[in-house]
Amino acid sequence: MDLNYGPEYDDFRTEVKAFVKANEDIKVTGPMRSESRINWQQTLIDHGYFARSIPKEYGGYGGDMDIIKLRIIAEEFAKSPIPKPMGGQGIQMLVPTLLELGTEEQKKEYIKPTLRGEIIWCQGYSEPNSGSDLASLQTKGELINDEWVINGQKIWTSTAQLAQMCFCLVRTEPDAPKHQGISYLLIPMDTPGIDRRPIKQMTGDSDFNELFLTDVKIPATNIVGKRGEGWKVANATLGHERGSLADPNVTLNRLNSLIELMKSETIDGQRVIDKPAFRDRLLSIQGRVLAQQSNALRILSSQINPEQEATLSKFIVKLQGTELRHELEGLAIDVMGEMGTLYEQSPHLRDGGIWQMHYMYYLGLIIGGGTNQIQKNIISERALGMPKEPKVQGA
Amino acid sequence: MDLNYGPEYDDFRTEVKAFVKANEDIKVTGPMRSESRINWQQTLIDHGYFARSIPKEYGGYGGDMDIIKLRIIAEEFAKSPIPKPMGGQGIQMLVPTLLELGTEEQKKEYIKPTLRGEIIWCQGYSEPNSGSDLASLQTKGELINDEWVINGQKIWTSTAQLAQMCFCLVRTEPDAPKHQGISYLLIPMDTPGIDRRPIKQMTGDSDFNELFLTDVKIPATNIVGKRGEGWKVANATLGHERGSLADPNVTLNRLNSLIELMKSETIDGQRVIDKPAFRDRLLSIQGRVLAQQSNALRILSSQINPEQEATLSKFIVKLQGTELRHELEGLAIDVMGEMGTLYEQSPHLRDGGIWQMHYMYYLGLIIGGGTNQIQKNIISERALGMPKEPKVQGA
Amino acid sequence: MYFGLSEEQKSLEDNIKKYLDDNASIEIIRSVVEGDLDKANEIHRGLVDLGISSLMVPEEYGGLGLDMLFATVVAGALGYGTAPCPYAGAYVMAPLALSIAGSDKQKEEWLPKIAGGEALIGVGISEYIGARENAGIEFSNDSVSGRCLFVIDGINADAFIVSNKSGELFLIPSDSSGIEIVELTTVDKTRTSIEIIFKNAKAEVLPGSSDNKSAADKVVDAGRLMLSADTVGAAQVMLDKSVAYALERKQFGRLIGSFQAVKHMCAEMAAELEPCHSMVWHAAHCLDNVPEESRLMACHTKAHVSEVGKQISKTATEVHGGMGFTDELGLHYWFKRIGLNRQLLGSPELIREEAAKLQGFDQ
Amino acid sequence: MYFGLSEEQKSLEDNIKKYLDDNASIEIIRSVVEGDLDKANEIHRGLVDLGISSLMVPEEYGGLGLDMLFATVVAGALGYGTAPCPYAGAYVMAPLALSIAGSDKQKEEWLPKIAGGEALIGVGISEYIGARENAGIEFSNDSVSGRCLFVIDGINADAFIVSNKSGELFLIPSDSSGIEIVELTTVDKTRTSIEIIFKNAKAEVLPGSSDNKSAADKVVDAGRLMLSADTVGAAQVMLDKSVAYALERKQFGRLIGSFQAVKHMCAEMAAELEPCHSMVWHAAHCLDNVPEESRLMACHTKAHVSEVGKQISKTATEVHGGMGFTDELGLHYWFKRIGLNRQLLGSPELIREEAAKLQGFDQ
Repeated sequence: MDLNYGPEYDDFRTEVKAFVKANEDIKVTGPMRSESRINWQQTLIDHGYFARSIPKEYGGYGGDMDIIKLRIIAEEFAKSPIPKPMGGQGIQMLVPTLLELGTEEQKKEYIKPTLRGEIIWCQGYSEPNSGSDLASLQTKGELINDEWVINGQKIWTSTAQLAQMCFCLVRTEPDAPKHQGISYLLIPMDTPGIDRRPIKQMTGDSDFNELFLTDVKIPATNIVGKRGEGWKVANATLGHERGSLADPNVTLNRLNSLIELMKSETIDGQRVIDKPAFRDRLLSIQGRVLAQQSNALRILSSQINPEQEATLSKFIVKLQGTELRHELEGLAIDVMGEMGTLYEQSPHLRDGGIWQMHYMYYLGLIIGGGTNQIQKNIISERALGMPKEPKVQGA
Repeated sequence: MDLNYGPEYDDFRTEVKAFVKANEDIKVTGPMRSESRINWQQTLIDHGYFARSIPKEYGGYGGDMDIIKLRIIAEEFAKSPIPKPMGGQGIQMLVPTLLELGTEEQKKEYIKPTLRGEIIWCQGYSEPNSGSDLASLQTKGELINDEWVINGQKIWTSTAQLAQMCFCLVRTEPDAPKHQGISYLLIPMDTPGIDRRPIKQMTGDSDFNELFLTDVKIPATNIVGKRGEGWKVANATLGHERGSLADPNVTLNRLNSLIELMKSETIDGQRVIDKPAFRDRLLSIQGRVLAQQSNALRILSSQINPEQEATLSKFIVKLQGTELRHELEGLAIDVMGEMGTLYEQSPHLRDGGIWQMHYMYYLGLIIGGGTNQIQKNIISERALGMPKEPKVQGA
Repeated sequence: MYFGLSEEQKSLEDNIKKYLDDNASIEIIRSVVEGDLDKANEIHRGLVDLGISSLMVPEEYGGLGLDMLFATVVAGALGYGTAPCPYAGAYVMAPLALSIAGSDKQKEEWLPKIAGGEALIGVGISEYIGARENAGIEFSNDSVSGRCLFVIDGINADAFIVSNKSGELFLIPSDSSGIEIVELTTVDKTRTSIEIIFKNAKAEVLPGSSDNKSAADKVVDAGRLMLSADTVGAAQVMLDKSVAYALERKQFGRLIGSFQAVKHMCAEMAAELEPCHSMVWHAAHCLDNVPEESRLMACHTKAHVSEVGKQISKTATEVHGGMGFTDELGLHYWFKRIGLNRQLLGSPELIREEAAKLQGFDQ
Repeated sequence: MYFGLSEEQKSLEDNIKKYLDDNASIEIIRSVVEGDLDKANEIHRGLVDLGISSLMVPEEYGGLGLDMLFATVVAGALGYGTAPCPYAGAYVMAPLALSIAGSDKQKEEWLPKIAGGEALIGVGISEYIGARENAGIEFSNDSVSGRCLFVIDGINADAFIVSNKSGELFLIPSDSSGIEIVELTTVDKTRTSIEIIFKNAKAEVLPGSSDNKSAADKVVDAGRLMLSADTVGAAQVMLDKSVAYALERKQFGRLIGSFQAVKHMCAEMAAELEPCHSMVWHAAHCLDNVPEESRLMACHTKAHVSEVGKQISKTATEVHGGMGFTDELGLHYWFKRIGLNRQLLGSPELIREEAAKLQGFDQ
């Protein structure tokens, strides 16, 4: 057991700290793809604080894959108001996929502008009748005259209003078994035949869209991997998504905000933190946060020390993290009582209404990215070796 | 809404109270089937305080089926140390079954001595490989020379050490579909070929037995209902069992004992009831007890007023009641802290160790009589109209 | 002995549900939430025509003089239909406060108007239960100063009934000088909440509330019961919709309602919710007939139903998958309604602590 | 950076597990529980030979001088094997108390004997945490009077280390006059508990514990961590056995492990338990290396692991159906071990309250 990163990393941390200090007042302005954002993203890449391990030829920094350095960067950036590197599904999901399975041309064409924030991507996986059961998707692609002609409907497509490109799962081999008939296609969003409709959520925001695809034509080369291998390609990417939904270090920050809230909020002049029934709920949650943090250390360690096994630790992160987060935000609402129901621009609103927003949003995350029922299936089947749901007669 | 039983019942209550008062010091002694117990049981029958609605010709009191009177009797007896009427599976399950489906000879032969406590019955339903899935039982009965010849093994047979008779489910029609091949047989426990082995439980007691049946021969007439109808006969009886496992009025008594415990138990001189985190748990449980009591009133009302529907209310009693009871007993253990772990004859033991005993016993009841997973299946299928588990390919 | 609703109660419940089913579809609720006040007024009128404003007004003042069980049945139906309409404050707590603590003159002035749907009275009693931000009012020289948060049904009200910390109730016409209204926006936009800031606003005491807290307590009990019934109604919709969705939505080639996980989620919701119906009836019965049990039952009902409601609003959303998270299906209107009910007039921990005090557990 | 067990720690864990697997089968545990003390002594000896008594004794006193993470790993393995053997008190808390607070003479007298498995010291510190029945001791004139409840590993001990209410620690040889031992019977008969009644029993102070509570606190932290690790080990067995049983038992023509309800029960257990392994390691690391976080981590670990353990002990029993309730399968030995661990040295509510105090939440 050694939780120190070692002296060579102390130097690195000093360097990051200095950069952060020097740039903490930087303001990045404008909408996505603004010059200011792109420039800042490029600065971060140039210093190796973003896209660190991605080869220079594809627009990255070209450094080693050093998990500890990545963590130090994340830690130091988190402590400061310095603008954070851009995220999004293009960077988190598409880039790793292309690096692993894309052609040289695809890497050259897409990775650099994606990293720089010049191309925003959206994800076209789910369909109205294929939520948890992705493999049953029905959007069709036919190869006609060296073009994919795509027809169908996608849902839960985030940032589709802003995106220039969509990475999309499409059924191209209608006669193959359902997991084997899917291809992974790259669709420019300005192609004729694409219609976007925002989906309003319970939070009041519209982070997601429906996408209607009618005779959408893209070049035959806009495929990642081979025909019918889309399921495999997508699953490589899905792995990248799951871990990022419920970082216990973020939850710890929220817990600390909750503690502050409980110290400032009063009932009949008494601080809520001095009410033991509320305090006991707080402490229960704190214990769970600490357990999940310890679990995260184990995962981190397994990334640094490849001989360490942490399969189960990884499988449970999404399930546990989203449920805990939802509960934590719910406790904050109870702490505020009637004040906790305030929303939008209401007078007396606490913390900009973020607690209610998160209470709902994390319920969305319990559902999204594989519902927590699906997560339990996965844990029992892949980590505990229990049988898959048996095939049903007549299905 | 009218929670009064009405003036005619006030008179009845007065009469019961008088009887209870006059007999509260009665001591009933000796083991099961002792003269003292049988005499007391007969006295209760003679007054209509037990076997009230069972016809006189079969040894009952021969009164009307009056739910309110039964409740008044139960309420008044519960308040006093007066010896309670005997219970057991013969009285609760076999007698109603015989009344509904037995032959005249069977009613004449068995009901009276069962009511009087002269015949103790045990139940032979479950088998080692048929717990939740009763219909798959394998104990075989063949009709040879006008005798049933029975071979097989039963488990979870309660009071088998003391029983004179066993009502038993046996597969008599091996070629029929599995629900239709079972018969309901009455087996004298002194028949050669019956071997009993007590099963020790986690509580330390042995309330249950395994029963090994080897060429056990009983008369062909010892069958209730027709050949192959045992499943139907047994299900009529199982209905009688489910409701009795988790009476919220009993839970309320336990809650009141828990309150007393919390007032007497101290930590550093402070009463546990004055510790708000414990008190909040107590109050949560109290709220749930009150909800279940209200539900019980609705069920009672539906029994008195047949036009009232209370299907779902009835289906949930076992699931909710056993879980709540287990939690209540568990809170008591936490209240006592280290003292709560004491057991058997330990010094400092509280309340004879009943809290630990019940904590485990009610976990047993969560499992027994149809596990709570099976209960949830039943609720979803029968009360909410959701589909049965689909048939599995190859099963 | 009969534990349940009478034919009259059932028929009132059915009428209100049917009215809302016909007149307050999800689309209409959505337009109200987005600001269509005419629609809300129309629904309000329709419900007044069905009697919701006259239920609790004694017959001698032109009302129906019905009991708390009737009021509870109505609250459940309004929650079931997410009615965008005043009720718990204006039509239950206010007439109750006037009936038990008002002077003859106050009763004569206001009760007939309430019954007729001509007067709306907002009720501000949160500070009596537990003051946030040290809010609260002081009464002197026939006028009130201070502020009340989360006044129920106070928007466009003709008068307010507000309580000070010791449970004394005051009646203040809304056209008095020295009244500032601050509109609050909560997650649940089917109902309104306001803050009132009083600066020497002319006020009358409800005389029956002066010497003891029992009037204020009864008003709080009634309010809590209405919120509980509303939550039970809303949770029932969420369960019903979950079962229906599970019997219609297919995944992996099967109805999702055939998966044991989904079946058990629905069974757990049903097992928790079913006793809550009986509990609100039982609590209403106690408020009407068993004064010595009424406060405790009101507390426990509010706390327990709020916990069950919270769990169901989460689970039902999960059963609906991504659709449960959208505005399109509108499930969130009930989710938010349950969320607001949970906090109004005391959240579960606070009410359980009150229930402990009622039983003398704090020595 | 490496978060996990070293090869030495893993191999110690494996050795103990293997020893218990070979020498402490369910049948043997059953015979110990039914009173076969020879068997228990034999297992105890075997484990001493593997080093459990010398772990925490500094090298200069003949021990291995290992750290808390080693001790934690051993505790987990003992819980996994339901070892009927002293440990948390005699081999962790006692040598730790002596090492940090004992005089040189006390260390020289006792530590080598502990290391060699020749001395057993019971630890009575419950009253420091929270006294039941107003138990507790007073020290004056070099002797101790009063009583200690739930002395850990006190049966047949050669000496006792006990604490008064202010965390001062006293050493009392068991052959002193004025000592009465009352054996307590708990649900978990794989370990022993006693009460000691002192009447002017000759006692020595551990001098390092006189002026501050830090020695007592460290002993409590270590004890809590050992109990937590024991629970995690026991819960892991219950989960493993559940999965194994579900893959072997058929009902309705299928392995019960193919039913989603059973799968999800197992998945939930795994999801709760897996982080607990990391948490006890992490807490041990803090006790060894991060003094400013060690108390809070010990509190949270004990409270959280106790809650998870309780839930798993219930769920695992349910997965086993009726068999889970029998003595035959013996699952209840782990159930009861988890049950005792939960209460010793503070149940969750009490410890969470302590954790709140540590953070200054009580103002």
